[in-house]
Amino acid sequence: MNNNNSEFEPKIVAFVCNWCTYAGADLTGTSRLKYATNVKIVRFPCTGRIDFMLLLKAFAQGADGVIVSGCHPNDCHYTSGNFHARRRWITFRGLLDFMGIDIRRIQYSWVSAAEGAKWADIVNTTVANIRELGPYTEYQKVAEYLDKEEYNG
Amino acid sequence: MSKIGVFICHCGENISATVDCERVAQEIRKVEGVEYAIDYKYMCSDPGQTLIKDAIREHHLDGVVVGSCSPRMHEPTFRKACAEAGLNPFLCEMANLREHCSWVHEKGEATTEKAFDLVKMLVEKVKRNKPLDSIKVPITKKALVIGGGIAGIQASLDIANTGHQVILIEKDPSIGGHMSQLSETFPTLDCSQCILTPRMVEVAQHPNITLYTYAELDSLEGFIGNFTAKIRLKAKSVDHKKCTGCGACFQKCPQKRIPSEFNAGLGNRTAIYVPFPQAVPNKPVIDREHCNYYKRGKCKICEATCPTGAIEWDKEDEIITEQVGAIVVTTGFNVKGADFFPEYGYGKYKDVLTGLQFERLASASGPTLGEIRRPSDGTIPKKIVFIACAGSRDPAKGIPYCSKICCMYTAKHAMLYQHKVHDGESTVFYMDIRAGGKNYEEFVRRAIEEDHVNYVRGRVARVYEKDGKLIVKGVDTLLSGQQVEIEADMVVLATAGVSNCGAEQLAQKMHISYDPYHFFAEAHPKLKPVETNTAGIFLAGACQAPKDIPETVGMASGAAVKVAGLFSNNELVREPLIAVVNRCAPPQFSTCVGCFMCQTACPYNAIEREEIKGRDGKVIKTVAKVNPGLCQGCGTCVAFCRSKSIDIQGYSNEQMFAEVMSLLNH
Amino acid sequence: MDKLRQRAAALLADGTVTLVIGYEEGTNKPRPIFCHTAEEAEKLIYSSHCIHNLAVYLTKKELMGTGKVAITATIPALRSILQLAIENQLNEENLLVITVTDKEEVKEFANFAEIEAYIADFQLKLEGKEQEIIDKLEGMSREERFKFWMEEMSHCFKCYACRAACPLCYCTKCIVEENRPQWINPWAAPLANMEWQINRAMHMAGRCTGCGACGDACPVGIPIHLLTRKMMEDLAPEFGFTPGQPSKNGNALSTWKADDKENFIR
Amino acid sequence: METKYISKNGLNEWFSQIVKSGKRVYAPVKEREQVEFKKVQALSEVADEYIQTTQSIKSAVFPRAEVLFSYEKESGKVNVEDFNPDTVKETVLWKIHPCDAAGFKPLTAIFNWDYKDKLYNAHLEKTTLVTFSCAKADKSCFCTSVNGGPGNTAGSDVQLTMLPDGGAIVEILTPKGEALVQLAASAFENDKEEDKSKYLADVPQMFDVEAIKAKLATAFDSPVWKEQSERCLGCGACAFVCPTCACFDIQEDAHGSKGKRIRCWDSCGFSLFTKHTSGHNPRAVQSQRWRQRILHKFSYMPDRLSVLGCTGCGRCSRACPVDMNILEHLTSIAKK
Repeated sequence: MNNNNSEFEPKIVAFVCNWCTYAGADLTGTSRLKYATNVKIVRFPCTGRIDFMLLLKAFAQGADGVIVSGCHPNDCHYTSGNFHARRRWITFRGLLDFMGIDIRRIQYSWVSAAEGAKWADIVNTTVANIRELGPYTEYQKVAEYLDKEEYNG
Repeated sequence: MSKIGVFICHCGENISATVDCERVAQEIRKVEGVEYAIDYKYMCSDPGQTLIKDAIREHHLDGVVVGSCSPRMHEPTFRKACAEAGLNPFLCEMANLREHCSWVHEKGEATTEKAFDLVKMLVEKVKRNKPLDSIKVPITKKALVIGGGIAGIQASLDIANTGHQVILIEKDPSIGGHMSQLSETFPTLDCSQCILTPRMVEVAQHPNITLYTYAELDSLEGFIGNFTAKIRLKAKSVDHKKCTGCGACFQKCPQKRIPSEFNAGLGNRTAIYVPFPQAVPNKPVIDREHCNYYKRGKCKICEATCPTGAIEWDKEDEIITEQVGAIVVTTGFNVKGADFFPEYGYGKYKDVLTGLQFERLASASGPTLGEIRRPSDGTIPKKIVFIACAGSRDPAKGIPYCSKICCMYTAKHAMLYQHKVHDGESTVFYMDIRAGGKNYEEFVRRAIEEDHVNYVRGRVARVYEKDGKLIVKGVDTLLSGQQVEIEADMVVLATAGVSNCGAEQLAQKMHISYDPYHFFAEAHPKLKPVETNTAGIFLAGACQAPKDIPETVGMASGAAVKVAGLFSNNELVREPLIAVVNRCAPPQFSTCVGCFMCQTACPYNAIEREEIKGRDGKVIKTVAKVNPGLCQGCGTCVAFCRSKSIDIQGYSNEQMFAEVMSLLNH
Repeated sequence: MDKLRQRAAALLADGTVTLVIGYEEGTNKPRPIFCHTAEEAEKLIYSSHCIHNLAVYLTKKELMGTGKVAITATIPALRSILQLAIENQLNEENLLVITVTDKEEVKEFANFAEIEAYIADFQLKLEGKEQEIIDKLEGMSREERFKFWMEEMSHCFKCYACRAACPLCYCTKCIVEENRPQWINPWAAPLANMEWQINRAMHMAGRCTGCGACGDACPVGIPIHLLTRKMMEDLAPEFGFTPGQPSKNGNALSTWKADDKENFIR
Repeated sequence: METKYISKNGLNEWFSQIVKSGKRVYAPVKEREQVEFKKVQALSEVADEYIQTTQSIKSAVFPRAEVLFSYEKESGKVNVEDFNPDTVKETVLWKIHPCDAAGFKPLTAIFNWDYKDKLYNAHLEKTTLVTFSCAKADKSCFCTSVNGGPGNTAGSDVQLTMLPDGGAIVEILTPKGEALVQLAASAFENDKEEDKSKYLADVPQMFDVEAIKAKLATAFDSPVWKEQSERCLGCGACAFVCPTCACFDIQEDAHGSKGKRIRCWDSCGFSLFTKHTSGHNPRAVQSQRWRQRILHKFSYMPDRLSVLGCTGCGRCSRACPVDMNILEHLTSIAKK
């Protein structure tokens, strides 16, 4: 797709739950596994807490990709937060796709506190995928609408 | 305008090796609202904490960000430090510069920039933090211990001896667990039952311990200090109040050929049975699956023989409810059984045994009264082969981990064999000998040097039968991969230790996490080995990973101390990171419109209805209200509420929003 | 029509109700009317041209404050009424729900349960025109779809007629009025407009009864009702509910199944 | 000033000259079954068969959202970049109705009654209004009842009245208009003495606006507001399509240390518009907000700015989801 993006460093925000993926990412650290610096982790108590608007805001603010990750099904520290989240994402994803928003830029995953290596892999593959997709200019253009000379529809 | 203090930790070299800590501190000073910023070698050290405290007082900081290790490590440390300097502890946040940055990235510009971004993100968050007061919840000073093996026994006794009530539940008819099946124990070769039985009896007699055998956890609700456990007492069909344990019943029981679990299938038991002579309680239960009466509706011989009329045919499972404040999980492990080793002919050849079966053969209380005899023909094996790592350290078998105890018990088995069969010849096939532990290495050497056990380093390819002999084909990797073939009379497999059956379901019942092999996960591999991620639930013994008796006992005592510590206070101070439904001025009172969809979303039924009444007592509107005792702070309701009327303290909409924004504003 | 007028007039005359919400002739098409007296009831009409979802008025305090209210509800309105009931927004005692059957009979519902039974016979189907646009959009590439919606959104000037016309948008404080944080930029711009619509759709997930009032209300003709409509069609089979048949036990987003199917989570 | 004639071809020539001159040209365009003002390049894009655009042209001088100024904070200092009038482009509003032109008078009054609004005036100054007199009208039109008419030239710089031959009567009304004509002077011919009124739509007068003013003076506590507004949903459609509604909100578009101060449309029809921080709302119910809308246009503005706040374009009536027909409501008030 974007061949001229060898130099392009994607901005990626990771929304993760405190109990599984955040701890998993800690394990990645304690295991000294390396991954790309592009991803910055925002810590939530649970995937159930992650408001879909925050994902949209991330893109509006110039994120090129987003990772959402939490406990595997049945392992939620709060029993069912991740099940609620999963429903939310199924719904949200369909809607975004119908509106033409590039859902390939949102990577959902289950990473447990024991899967430090998986976290590193998720990050690296996501960074690679987003690099392949290139910057999300399509979205950022409309975000910068007001800077354009004409306002009215 | 906020006055935030930022403290960047080098963590010795751990962070500063890849992150330019000094520059991060300099740069962050320029950020709006940052009053003070400094970097230091060890923030968690005393001088480091003093640095923070002094800065808080000197610069009148109203927020603190510590850029160091994971908050899961030191958040309490730094929050405490802030509190000591008079700053509300919840105005302190941590940026994870070590686990999430310095350790996972190479040294370089990008790494330092990321570190800066992470700190800035938390600065933006802490600007919006509100001082919070901890929530105090009462504690039920009664513990539940699940599993009556040595771990459960030890934990129960230790807790009970601190003067607190303990409920011990065991799924089998007797406590004792695997340890009661063992003959001698390494490295001292003292008799397992001799040291265990007194403890079992002590449990039965301890005034602070309520023992429920033949019982399982049905469901668990609530939270630390306030659990409600429903316990299923499986029908024993024998009234233990009436039963004197005389044993008349099982002597007369016609069903005599049921493989005995206690003897690992090598011996038989009856349908109404006591698993082993030293059982606690030493009173029988009826195994309804094999009992003639339950199968065919007639027999009742035991009833006829029972002098006290203790048999209860129509007894049903009973569910009792217990309020407990803490739980110790000691459900133990299991060993891989038949069909797992077709290549070793286990299950096919009678004389291929598991380690546990060999324990029974060697045990004085076992089917052969301690004589090593072949299950097939009862003869004494003259040549015996022990295969270590049967399943363990074998990714192909799905068990990449080391079962830890096999090396030692294999050495023990070989030794016991040599002591019992003086002219016998024993060979051990091993990959490595792992004898870490006090007197362990010496123990193995004794087996090799004094008892002349023949240790062959190599794997066994297969075991097959050839005119009455078991042919063990393997390679000796020390002798340059030379083929070895041994004609054995008996083969003993040091089978892998695996998680107990039902471990996964139990973990899900209790909402504790587990690893890919269904061993329960500790809260921290080093610093919280007996805690789980669910407050108030602790682990001990082989349910966490295979381990030997000394380790298990140590861990059990550790868990007991954690429980005792929890019980040493009358109330538990909980972090106030819970959801709250907003309230505002009349005529609105709250932006909540009372659709109560959040009730269906809450995993803890923590959302209640509150009627807001006017002066005249008339209900103006009904809105949601969160029960602070039940709310665990997952925040599912927060993301779900359409009007944003619920927010969660510590992870509020404003805070999370600001974090995301700050990451991308450049 | 006469039957409806007579019944409404009677209800008002004998004081059973203090208000009848129905339809009257409007400039170009029927419009809502609020009859307080038997005389006003003479203006009532009821026909297939009555498209406004009158249930939207049932959550307005100014109207519902005094006494019992009767409403002449179309099938879509009946669905909304059920959903509102499930969401604790209606008081069964103070509400008399009336509809006119296809046999021109006036039907009064004793309670919400009767409404549930009644609408069970009416399936909610995508209209040809709706299906057409959905097919068109699904035929497009993702980029084209994005362009399409952005062009549509560029016409939106944030009058919130979609919100005002929707019976289920009854929040006293809408998320767009929330400014701590400012989830959605309050000015009219394609992105802010789209963010608002995405919120509206997500908030409607599993609640929307597919009446299409939002789309009808849009003064600049954006087919926004398709967002929730399409979502409904997609989710119904996934989560096992019937479009237009409100369910008492939680909605698509407030409930879950351990085996909810998804193929995008790694 | 003077009147001329322009032929069909002349019209094309003139239009292309205007476009060539680099001016932005906004004209009604038919799209998505709606006619709206859009930037156009060729006369062919301009819609002909329609009564009224959904939205008024006010956004040309009072955009939906406009940056008042942007700023950047740097270690305590704030650098402000103010709105720069020079960035405003010369604009021609082509084929707007007389009622559209009339709308600029109340707008100008509002944006200049005490503080002279820099942005509004900058836009207006660079805008030339080319009105086309109305040959058609519908039952929502009532310009004649509010001192306007299908051929009203008030506010226009140039007014065209289309003739059957495809040409038009050109009334050049202001120097701005003259300047625009000069872009293609040769395209114009001498006036053919046609009677303009023959080509104007018939818009009957429905009420006497002075009578309404008189009524409203005492109507503040009248029950009429509740009666009329019962079906009102409280959306902002009427205000946003209105050529004279000028309610706005000031908002912040902040990104870390950078940000913009934005003025965007608002509506007195929204309950939030008057809501106080305390939670108290002086216009708590829809009837009060409906009253405000009518009184503001037909009583407050005439009194304070001596200009009527309504041009009779009828857009609000057409846009309203529940048919709050302003003409109908006004006539009913007049009759009371």
